[in-house]
Amino acid sequence: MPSKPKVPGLIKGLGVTMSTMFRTLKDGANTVQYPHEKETPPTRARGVIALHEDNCTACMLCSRSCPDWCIYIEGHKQLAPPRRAGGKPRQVNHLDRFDIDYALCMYCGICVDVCPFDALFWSPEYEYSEPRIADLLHDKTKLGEWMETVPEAPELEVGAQKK
Amino acid sequence: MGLVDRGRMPAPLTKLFNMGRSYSMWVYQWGLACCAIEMGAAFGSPRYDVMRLGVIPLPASPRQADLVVVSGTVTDKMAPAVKRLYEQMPEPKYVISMGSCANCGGPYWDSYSVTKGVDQIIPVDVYVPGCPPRPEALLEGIVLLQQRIKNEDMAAKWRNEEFTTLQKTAALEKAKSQPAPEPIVVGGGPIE
Amino acid sequence: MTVLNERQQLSYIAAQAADARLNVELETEGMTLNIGPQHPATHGTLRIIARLDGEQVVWAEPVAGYMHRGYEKLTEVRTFPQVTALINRIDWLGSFANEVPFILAAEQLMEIEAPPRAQYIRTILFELSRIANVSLFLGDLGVQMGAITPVFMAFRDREYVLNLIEGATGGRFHPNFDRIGGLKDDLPKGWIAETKQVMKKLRTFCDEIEDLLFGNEIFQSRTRGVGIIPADVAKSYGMTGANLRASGVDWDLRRDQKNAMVWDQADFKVWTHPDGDSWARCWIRLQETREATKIVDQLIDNIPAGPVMTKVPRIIKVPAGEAWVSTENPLGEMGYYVVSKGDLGPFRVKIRSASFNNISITPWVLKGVYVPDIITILASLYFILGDIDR
Amino acid sequence: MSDTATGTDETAALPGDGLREGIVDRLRSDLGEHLLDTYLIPHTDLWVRVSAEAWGQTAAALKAQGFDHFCFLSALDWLPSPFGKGEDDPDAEPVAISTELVQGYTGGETRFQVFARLTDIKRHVGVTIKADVPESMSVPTWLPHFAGANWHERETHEMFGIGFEGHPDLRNLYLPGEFEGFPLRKDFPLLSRMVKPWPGIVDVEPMPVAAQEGDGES
Repeated sequence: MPSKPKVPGLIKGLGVTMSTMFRTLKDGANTVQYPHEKETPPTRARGVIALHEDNCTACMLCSRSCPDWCIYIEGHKQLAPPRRAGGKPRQVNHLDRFDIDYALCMYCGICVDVCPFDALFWSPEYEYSEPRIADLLHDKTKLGEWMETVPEAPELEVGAQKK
Repeated sequence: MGLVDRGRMPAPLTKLFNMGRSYSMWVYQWGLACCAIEMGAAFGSPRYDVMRLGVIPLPASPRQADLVVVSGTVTDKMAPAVKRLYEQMPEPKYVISMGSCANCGGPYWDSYSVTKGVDQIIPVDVYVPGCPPRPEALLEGIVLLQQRIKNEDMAAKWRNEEFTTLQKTAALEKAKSQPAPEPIVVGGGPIE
Repeated sequence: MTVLNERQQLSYIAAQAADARLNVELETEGMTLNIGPQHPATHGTLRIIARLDGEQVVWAEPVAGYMHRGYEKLTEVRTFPQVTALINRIDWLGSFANEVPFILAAEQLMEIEAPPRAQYIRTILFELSRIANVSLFLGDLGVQMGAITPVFMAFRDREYVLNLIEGATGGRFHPNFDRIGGLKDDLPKGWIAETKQVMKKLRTFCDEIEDLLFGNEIFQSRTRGVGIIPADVAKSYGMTGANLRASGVDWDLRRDQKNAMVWDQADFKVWTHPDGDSWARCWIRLQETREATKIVDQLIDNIPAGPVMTKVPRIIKVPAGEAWVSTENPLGEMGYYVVSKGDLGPFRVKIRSASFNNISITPWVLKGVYVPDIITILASLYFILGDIDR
Repeated sequence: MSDTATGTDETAALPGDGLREGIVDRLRSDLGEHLLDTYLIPHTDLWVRVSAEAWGQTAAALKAQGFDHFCFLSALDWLPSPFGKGEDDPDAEPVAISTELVQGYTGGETRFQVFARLTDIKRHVGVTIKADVPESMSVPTWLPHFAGANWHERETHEMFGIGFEGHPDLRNLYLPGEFEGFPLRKDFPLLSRMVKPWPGIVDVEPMPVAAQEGDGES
């Protein structure tokens, strides 16, 4: 054992507790009063995936790269009006079904990364608990509703190279 | 509690009981994996502080708990222990399944040693999504459960039936007996 | 020597007899004590079966496997990006640190290296996850000894670090931010300034914990001289990290191994302690948290400008070969032995996790200790169940 | 990695890594013909393959050299997985999967190999040791040399079914008692992947004929 300290450890510890108490009295408590006020997660937070349906071409990339196999897509091909006047009608994929099973999702973000058409976005929302597990399967209408909560991508730090 | 068993409790008393139950839930923490730390943050950190909601995370044993939060991966080796623990809890009891692993197996859905969701062993009342869910997401799940309890028909719960609200039981009883000249409104509002 | 009178002699004899009777009564039949699988002292679901003689442990054996999720099998059916997303759940407290050795191993096989800016950010996030991990240990330590205050403080200050990690990566716990060849994204604006603020707070936290816990006489008497592990035993059990350094072995992969990381750009001290007891292990970890904040402070001002991603094909196929890369993770040496056959995913990944080796010493170290010391020794060895069972 | 050597004769001619070459030379003088093959990436890593009989002897020899820190011990199954990833179309023609064994660095002859790693803390160098597992599915234990090998050998026994002669206690470490099979063998199927259809199989349905004729606008 080393030589005895001048101030006993017990007193020191009580000092820390006391100073914390005074700080709390001065600055207010650390607590976020949850149901009444909510903390705002950072813009990049991975809370829920939103779908911008117009951009989706049902290319299946997200579904195939999902490690959990929790994205279900169905679609069919149909003709769309030509881009230029007088052109031939184009064949496009029409999205019939886009479901994400949030009970199974591991929130890795691979689907958002691989999407080449900017159809999937992360939203920081997190309040969607359900009493029934089947309700955690969000269909494309519900995924589309999440789009409103998607924040702008943050600016980058100094020295970052623009992509 | 014979009165409760037979469902002979006046509605205002039920409401009072329900409110009391929803704001004094002793929660047993079944922390298993990553989610356990987020559950610890929700229960133990001054930032979230679950005691504000009337949830007390310090029961001495599952015998004294009303609610169990299963947070994390339930493996096949663990499953019997989870079930035994649940059986020890007194009725009425509630289960919150927290995170993808407890909901459905999550990232380990194809593993040879992981149970695909805790609801295969014990009934679950609220599923909280996330991997892991933020502590506030768990608080939301708890608030949701409290809303349900406030509206619950205690007698039905005691009889181990499916979740039924006061309104539903009242409607059933009304259909059985003669239609009363004036409908008696019992119970609280709809579940949010 | 004073001569006892008859009365004193009689009382002395009576006391001796009482002592003897007490000894006979205390001599119990052997008893088996089962701790766990769900017990606050086991940090999750480690189960310990201890054979007791009275209050002393004759034999103790941890039973692992309650959290075995089959990582090594799952990596065989996943692609490289999917494996990266999966493996940060092994040690769930320092999750970014789990990704790095795997990514480095894949990069070694592909013979590429991340750009300097990515290396700096990686190192900073690595140290942040170390702080997030070890600060919870420091708080939890108090709980094991009956002091509840530290854990509240740890959770309070840990939130700041988690906010930083989430602000940059998007995940509080599981960043999945590392990519083969660099990082997913650059840092958001204002992150560096915030990090500096938080590092100041964390240093205050370390001072508070030191005053609150490490100076406390009760804490010292419960940890000093308890659970001593000599250096050669520690090495033959393959212990790493703070547990090894607490036994006086000066071995830190951040300093002693060359990786595509920038720890060599920072000036930090590798702390060792000659005692090898519980106190030494806890104290080393406290110092390491301090050093980690210093590393972050030194690196964060010197992040070079440039890209965070080198050129890699969009669909990654790692060439055939074998690579072993390990780094000094919060819990100790964590390494991945990656065997690739040129496919989209690895052929086999052997995950060498630190806690598995660290905790395999428990039958040796628990032999002969008293029951309350089981808890302090386990707490000071510091393991995470996911890291043992994988 | 062009400047590598698999042959034992070329090792001396290599530029650079004198440290690891010295280790190999000393190991060769200790083990003699039991050192079957070596593989060296200069300044990076070293692999050696020894015969199964000399598995325990190698540990002792390396420990005498200063490799006193035990890192890990496990096994490799070189059989290509007969099941793939479960991401195939059940209606498509099954693609024949070759069952040819292609071993990694330092080669080998058998399907199973045990491998382990030791570290020299003083010289900051590590070495990976491999050995072919013979038909008897059993190799000598490392317990007398490294106490930490205990759990690793139990894990390897449980996951691959490889025995360790002289290990007193090869109980299951992870899996519940009633579990059957050796999960890390390549021919152990992951049932969930077999049962659940891969959502990536379904492709976008071709354009219905009616749509082609009728409403081209929609």
